[in-house]
Amino acid sequence: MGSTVVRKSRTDASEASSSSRRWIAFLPMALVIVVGFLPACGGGGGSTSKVGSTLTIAEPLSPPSLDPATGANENSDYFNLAYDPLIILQPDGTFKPGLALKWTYATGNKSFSIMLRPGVKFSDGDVLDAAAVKGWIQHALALPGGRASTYFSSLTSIDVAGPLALTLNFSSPTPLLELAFSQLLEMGMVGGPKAVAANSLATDTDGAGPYMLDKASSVPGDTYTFVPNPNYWNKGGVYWKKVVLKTITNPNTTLDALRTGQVQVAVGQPVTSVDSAKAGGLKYVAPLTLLMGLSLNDRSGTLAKPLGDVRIRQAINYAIDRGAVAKLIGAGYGRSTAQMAIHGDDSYDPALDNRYPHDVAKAKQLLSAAGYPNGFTLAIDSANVVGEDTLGQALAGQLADVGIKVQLDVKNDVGAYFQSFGKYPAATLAFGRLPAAIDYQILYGPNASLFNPFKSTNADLSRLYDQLLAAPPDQATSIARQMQQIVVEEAWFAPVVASPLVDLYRSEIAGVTSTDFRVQEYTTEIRPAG
Amino acid sequence: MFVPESPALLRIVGNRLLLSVPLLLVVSTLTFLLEALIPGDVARTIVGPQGTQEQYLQLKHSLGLDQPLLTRYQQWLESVVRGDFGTSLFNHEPVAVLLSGRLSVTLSLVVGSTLVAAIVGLLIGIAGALRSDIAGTAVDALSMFGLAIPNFFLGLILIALFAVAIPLFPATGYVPFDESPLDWARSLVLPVALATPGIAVVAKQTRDSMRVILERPFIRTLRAAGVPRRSIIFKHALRSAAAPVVTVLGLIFVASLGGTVVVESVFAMPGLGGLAVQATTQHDLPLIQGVAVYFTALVVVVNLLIDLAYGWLDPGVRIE
Amino acid sequence: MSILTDQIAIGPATHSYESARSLIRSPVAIAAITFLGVVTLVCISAPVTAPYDPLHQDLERVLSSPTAHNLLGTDTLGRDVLSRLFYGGRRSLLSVLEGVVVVVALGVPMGLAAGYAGGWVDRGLNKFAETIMAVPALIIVLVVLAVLPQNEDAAMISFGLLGIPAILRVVRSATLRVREDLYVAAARISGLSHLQIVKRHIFPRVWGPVIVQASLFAAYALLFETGIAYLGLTADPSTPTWGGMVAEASTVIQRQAWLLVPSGTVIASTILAFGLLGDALRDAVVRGEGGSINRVPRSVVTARDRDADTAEPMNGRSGLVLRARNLSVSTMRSGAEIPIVDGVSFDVYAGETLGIIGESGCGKSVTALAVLRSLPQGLRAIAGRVYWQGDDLLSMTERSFDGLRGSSLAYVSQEPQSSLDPTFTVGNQLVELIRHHQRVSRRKARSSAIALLRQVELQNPDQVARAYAHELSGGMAQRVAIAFALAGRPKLLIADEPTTALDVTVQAEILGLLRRLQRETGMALILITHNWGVIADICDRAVVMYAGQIVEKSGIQEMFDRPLHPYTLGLLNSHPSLAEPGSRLSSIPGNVPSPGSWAPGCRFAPRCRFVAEECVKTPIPLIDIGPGHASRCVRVDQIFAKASA
Amino acid sequence: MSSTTPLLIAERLCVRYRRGGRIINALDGVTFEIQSGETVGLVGESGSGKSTAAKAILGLAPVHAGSILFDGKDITHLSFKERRETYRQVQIVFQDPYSSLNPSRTIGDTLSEPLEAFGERDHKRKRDRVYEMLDRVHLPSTAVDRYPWQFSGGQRQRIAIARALMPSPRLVILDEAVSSLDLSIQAQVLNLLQELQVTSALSYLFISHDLGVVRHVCDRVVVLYRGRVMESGPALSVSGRDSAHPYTYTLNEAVPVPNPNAQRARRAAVGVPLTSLPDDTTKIRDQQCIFAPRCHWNQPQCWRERPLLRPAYPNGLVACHRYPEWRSEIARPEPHDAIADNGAQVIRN
Repeated sequence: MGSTVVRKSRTDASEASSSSRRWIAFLPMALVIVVGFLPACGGGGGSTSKVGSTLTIAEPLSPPSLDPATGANENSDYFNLAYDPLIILQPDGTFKPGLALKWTYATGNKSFSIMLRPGVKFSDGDVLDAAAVKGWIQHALALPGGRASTYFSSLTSIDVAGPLALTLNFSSPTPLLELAFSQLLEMGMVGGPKAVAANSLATDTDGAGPYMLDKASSVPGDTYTFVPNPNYWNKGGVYWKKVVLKTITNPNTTLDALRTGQVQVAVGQPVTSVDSAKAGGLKYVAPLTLLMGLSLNDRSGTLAKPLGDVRIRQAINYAIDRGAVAKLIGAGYGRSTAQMAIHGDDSYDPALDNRYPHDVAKAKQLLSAAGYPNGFTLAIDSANVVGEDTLGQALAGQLADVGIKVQLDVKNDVGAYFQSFGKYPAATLAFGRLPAAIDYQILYGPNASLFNPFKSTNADLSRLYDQLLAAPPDQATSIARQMQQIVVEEAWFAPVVASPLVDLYRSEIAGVTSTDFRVQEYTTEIRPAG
Repeated sequence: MFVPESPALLRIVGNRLLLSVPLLLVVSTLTFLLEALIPGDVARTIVGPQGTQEQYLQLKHSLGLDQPLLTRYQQWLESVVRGDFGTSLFNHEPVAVLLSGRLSVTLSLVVGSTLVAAIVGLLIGIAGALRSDIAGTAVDALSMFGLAIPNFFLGLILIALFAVAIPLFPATGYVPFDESPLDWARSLVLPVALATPGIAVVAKQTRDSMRVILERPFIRTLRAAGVPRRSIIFKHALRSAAAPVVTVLGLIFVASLGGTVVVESVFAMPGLGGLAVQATTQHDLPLIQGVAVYFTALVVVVNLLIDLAYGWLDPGVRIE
Repeated sequence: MSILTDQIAIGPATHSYESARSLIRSPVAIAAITFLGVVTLVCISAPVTAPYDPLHQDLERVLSSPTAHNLLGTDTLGRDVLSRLFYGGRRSLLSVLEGVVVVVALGVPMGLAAGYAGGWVDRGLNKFAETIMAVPALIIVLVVLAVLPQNEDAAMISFGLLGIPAILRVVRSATLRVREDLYVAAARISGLSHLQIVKRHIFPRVWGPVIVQASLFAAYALLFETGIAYLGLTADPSTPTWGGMVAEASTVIQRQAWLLVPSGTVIASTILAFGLLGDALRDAVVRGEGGSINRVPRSVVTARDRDADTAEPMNGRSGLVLRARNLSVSTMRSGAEIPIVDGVSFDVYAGETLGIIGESGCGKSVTALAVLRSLPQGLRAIAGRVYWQGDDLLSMTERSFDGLRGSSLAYVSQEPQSSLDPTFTVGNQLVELIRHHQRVSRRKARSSAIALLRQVELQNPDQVARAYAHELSGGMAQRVAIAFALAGRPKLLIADEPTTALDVTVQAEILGLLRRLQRETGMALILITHNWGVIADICDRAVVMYAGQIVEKSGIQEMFDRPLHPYTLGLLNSHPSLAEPGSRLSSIPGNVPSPGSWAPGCRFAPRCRFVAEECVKTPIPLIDIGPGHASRCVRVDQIFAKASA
Repeated sequence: MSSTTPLLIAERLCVRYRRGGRIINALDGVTFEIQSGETVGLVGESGSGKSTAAKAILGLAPVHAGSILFDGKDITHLSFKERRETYRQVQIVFQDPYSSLNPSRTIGDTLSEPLEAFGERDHKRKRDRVYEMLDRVHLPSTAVDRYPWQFSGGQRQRIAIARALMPSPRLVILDEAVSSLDLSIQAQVLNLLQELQVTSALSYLFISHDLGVVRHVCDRVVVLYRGRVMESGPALSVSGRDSAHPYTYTLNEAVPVPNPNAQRARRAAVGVPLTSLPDDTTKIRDQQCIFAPRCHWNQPQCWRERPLLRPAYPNGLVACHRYPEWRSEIARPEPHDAIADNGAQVIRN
């Protein structure tokens, strides 16, 4: 598992959303719920503290592109250092002004206006103004393979009301724009107009963030060195003279680098490194980033006839001993789960947790009821990343106890795993924790082209989804929970464990925070301790 | 006294370079065709799971992956002939920049381990050839032991001992020479220590060929003519025994070119080996082609050096 | 005959057929074979021998150290490591086998074809090998594994293909070596087809190196399998492999270091076994080819048993240069001390040439090398003294004897070409010698080198000085060798069969040169040969050797006119130039006895037509018969009174 | 010698090798005959082409021009099948006893190999033939199951001779067959060869550089120098004092006689400059006597015109423009102290 093969540590859309033509103004609802519901936590630190010399962060993989417009949040560290977002998402889930001072939704979430912070310059000296932001959004939409098209699919026009004011108009309601413009989804990380015109952002940086790329002392694909941005508007936010992002794919090597002080922080590390890190006197943060389990895609039984019967899918859920697998995969830091959500997600329903207790007899009874008393053979697509293959082997062992003979096909390359996703009745899954609306878009909705290859649909689900988009924030949570109940009842998945992707750091470092509401640490918050 | 017959050397160089042109062509074609058969492509990897089918097709088109294979190969060939290796599909960096950036790492590793293997191997080999049986069997044991341990196994142990337990050397990373020669050297000590199999092979070959040479009649003639033992061993015998050792060094260089991928992974060093693995799993075709051509060029250069060494070492050798 | 044939006559030359037997005796090979046998057996019978099902998971006992339940502990999924080692062995050994089979099945025939056919076939296959060598193996394997993910067979087969050049080269050079042997040509002339010749004569002599390469390749194949498993390229969950287990262990090294031990040791020891087997085989094959393995010919003078040799002072005619007394040399063969030179005594005077004549195996060359203290390994001077200006050469310290090398004693050998270092020019070596003897500047040494080359009558010394050994004709090379010998202005030159390898006209010139040099420098000359013409042409006195002893010593003309030993008489009578053309040559019956099988009494008795019973009882001394003439025969008076000279 | 058609006729035989871009004429128009039952000697120094002639007869050398007739049939260029037929009639014994027998096969296998090659399947008949041949070469029948390493040089050469006689050939080529044997063993093998010649009606082509042996064994002798025939005729006249070609004379004089006083006297008398073989870079034109560069009695004509073989003395041929006048110009020795060598040899490289 600790192979040098490129590992998408934060695979499967940890916080992203997928495009949908029918994106209806739902975003503000979800947002309000999130804000309202949460107890207020301590505000983010803005206090100036000691400026350290060099911060070296070990990254599990190197970025295909340095341009935040791609929206590739699994490379967020590379963007956060050079680009401040319009809106900053705080650890407690609330938002605070970034490059934008104020922002408001018009009625029905069909337009969104922003008031920019004055006196902000890009690292190449250009001034940040409304025209620059407009150009930036158009650049994001035009970028081939970029994810902007999912957030602004129904964007019709952008009006520049003044030097620092602009309004976005949409044909259908587009909630969650604060989230889109936050450091989470990178749309708000505006790049300088000259760089946008020169199309050089893929390999160099020109942002309004605390640091900028020092190309001379960087080795593409291995070491990216950032130095303080002279034109930065918030001098207090610069904690380091130099920040180096170093790609180390081998977890053991990462641990050794941390212990010897060559590296101060390591992000996206496998949970199996925690015990050794603690033994080595290192600190860790283990947010439950990944929901892992089986995705029983072939719900209509086209490839594997038995999966067409809900009783079989439920039998599979009963056959799994979630506690044991969680202990194995989560190495003591994971949490078993029977639903595709965890405390902190809007669609999380505590009642569903013990819907499928480990009950081999019940599983066998359901199997024979569905006409497969002595089980059947089930082919499962898998990849040897983030422990999916170990999960697959563990589940194969348990399903064998109820007669289901698993053929686990482990690919050593993530691309091949996605490519063959539709050719298997089931697959091991490691999926991010997302609001229900985005789950519907990417995971189990009819348009989820990748994760729902057989286009399974459910009338109630679609009805609830439409309500969710239109529902005000306070009702959104109960709608989301009803959607989760249907998914769990229909046993479209066999969730097993919420497994953490661990950030490890030395004792002389502070600011590596992760909560259930903002799972990913914010690179610019990392500063010398004390 | 020694006058190299220059025409012969030019002929050797000419032959070798002439051979390298078809070689590079064969290698690049071979990797291109094999690569084309690989399922999945770079666009799918970049777009990742969240990418919708439309975004995937949009990227695929912009990267020109939907063109027929032959035209893509032809375009690549034309650009290579002009010296432009194209840009990596994955991170848009020019391939040439990517490769040259990492060449110094791989060269330091490979040349370093070959040199270590040569020097240490020669000394042990000569000692084994001269001393009695005990040293001889010691050389055998060392050589077998050196080969027996998989290098990443040894690497992990070395790191645990000399980087973590006793922080003598850096556990990972590579410091470019121009930055600081001392750190450059320190960062190479452990990785180059993985050259033990090379040392073993050179020692074995040296011992075997020295023993054969020392039985040759001209050794007895020189000995009887009064030439001191030291000069007989280190000047005359070693020179004749050197040719097969040079061949073995060539093999070690080529083998360690392949071996660096594991060393680079264990020590997290940005070398060509790691890049090759990364490029293959990301289906980054221009980068794979670039690495393949670089590797082949390195091998051709090494073979050229071996031919020249032959010409110098054993003038009697007529290269057909 | 040259030292080599002497040696061959001494011990029977083994050959590759015998190497198989000698292989069995080497302990290393036995250990390696038994280990590999046990491992293979255990793995094949895994379903019976393995305690558990390798895939059975026990999530309670994850990464446990060795316990009674799991003798070698469990892995990341709680599976029993011991059973996985057994089952894993099947896949790993199969992979190794696939690699070896591919490399042998393709490499060997190609090597045979390249070596035997030669010409364009050879060149074509060489180019093919070079191309494979140049192809970046890593890229090819990665790409193959990408095309056929998790397919270990494909990976091993491509690894086998990439291994072909090495075995092709080995087989080709072995075939070339065998093809030079005359019995291949003889087989051709006996009417065998090329295919039959390769099958019957070439392949049996080539399987030795092939096995060596195959076992070494097996070691590399196992290393390769572990490497690709470590890179995660062949992580097939359903079939455990040794490589996979080590790779898995290396990822959890921080949590359970023990997991690395079982699979690591099994792989390391199997590779060690393959490697040691290969080495033991290589030594056996080399020994089989007759090439004996020995070390620097350091002159070995051990504590000699001081027998009561006659400590004769250096009296006798003035100008005595060297006096050998009771010189004996022996070798150890299977524990027994076998004498080769047995109590040889002779004197050499300044300006005089002493001839030592005898057939192969009589010990003449060994005697010379004993005097020069450069006996080959395995031969020891066990008795006797060699006086040189009052000192005994044999018991002198190595350092003081080095002082004499080249400056007092000099040596010229039989093979002119191979007595010069092929990698340095003639001038380079000569200058080195002169500067060693005369401590002069390089420029001065160079001019005296040219003078020396002119002194040995080489027409264009400057051109010869720049030449390498392989560029000289036989005659010129021998002249250069003589120049080497003269560099230290020696007082005694020992020439061992100096003209045997030369054409008759060149021989005449070299003998003429030696005579002139002796006249000019007054140095003494010992000339060793089997050619009576050469003895007659250049020697003043001669000794005839037979079975390690001097059987006759006499002035040169008297040796021919009045031979006083039946062996000398027999030899002269069987010389074609002295016989009636076309008549039946009177030949000495029987064969020259090899050392260790010498008769107790007179060693020539078994072949002598004058033998009587007093010849066979006791060892025969060398009896003086008149001035400077002695013979080791008790019946001299009876035989030579009657027989015509 | 019977005057019937000769067993083997070599007619203007040319063999050419290409080595490193240069063409080397190993044989340049060699003509000689072998009558059946006769022993013809082929004599010359190294590089004279005597072994190449043997190879040419056996089809192992690239014949460029000229022809070889065996028993009237042209065997110069044959397919492998036809070539096998001649191998039934023509066999060879090589010089080095240690390399001409396969060390890993028993003597029985080696001897029966030629029979098997020529189609003899019957095991018993093969066995008998092997025993009979071993007896004829005076070796014990127990030799059948032993290996070459268990025999001395002389015994191995006998085995090689036995192998050559297995297909009962009519011509046996002896390529330096006794040169590497010791004197006493050489005498035994020569006697054996004479004995076999009579009992099996063999003709021999005896190739050697040892004039003494050739004079003793051969009926007629052909002297080769750098691929061309210098002289050929009865053994006694060619190897005697009155040889017709300067090169033959030089060879005869260069061989040391096994008698000190006689040898010393001869050395004094010879008065002929012995020059060793010049390195082969000197350009040899086709139309010149090839021995001219070393001949003491050469005239301008020798450099312009290639001398052809012409009658010199009964049954003798010579290729020299200046025969017989060169013989009268042999410098007579000045009266000298016979003992002191008068350094008559002017030695030039």
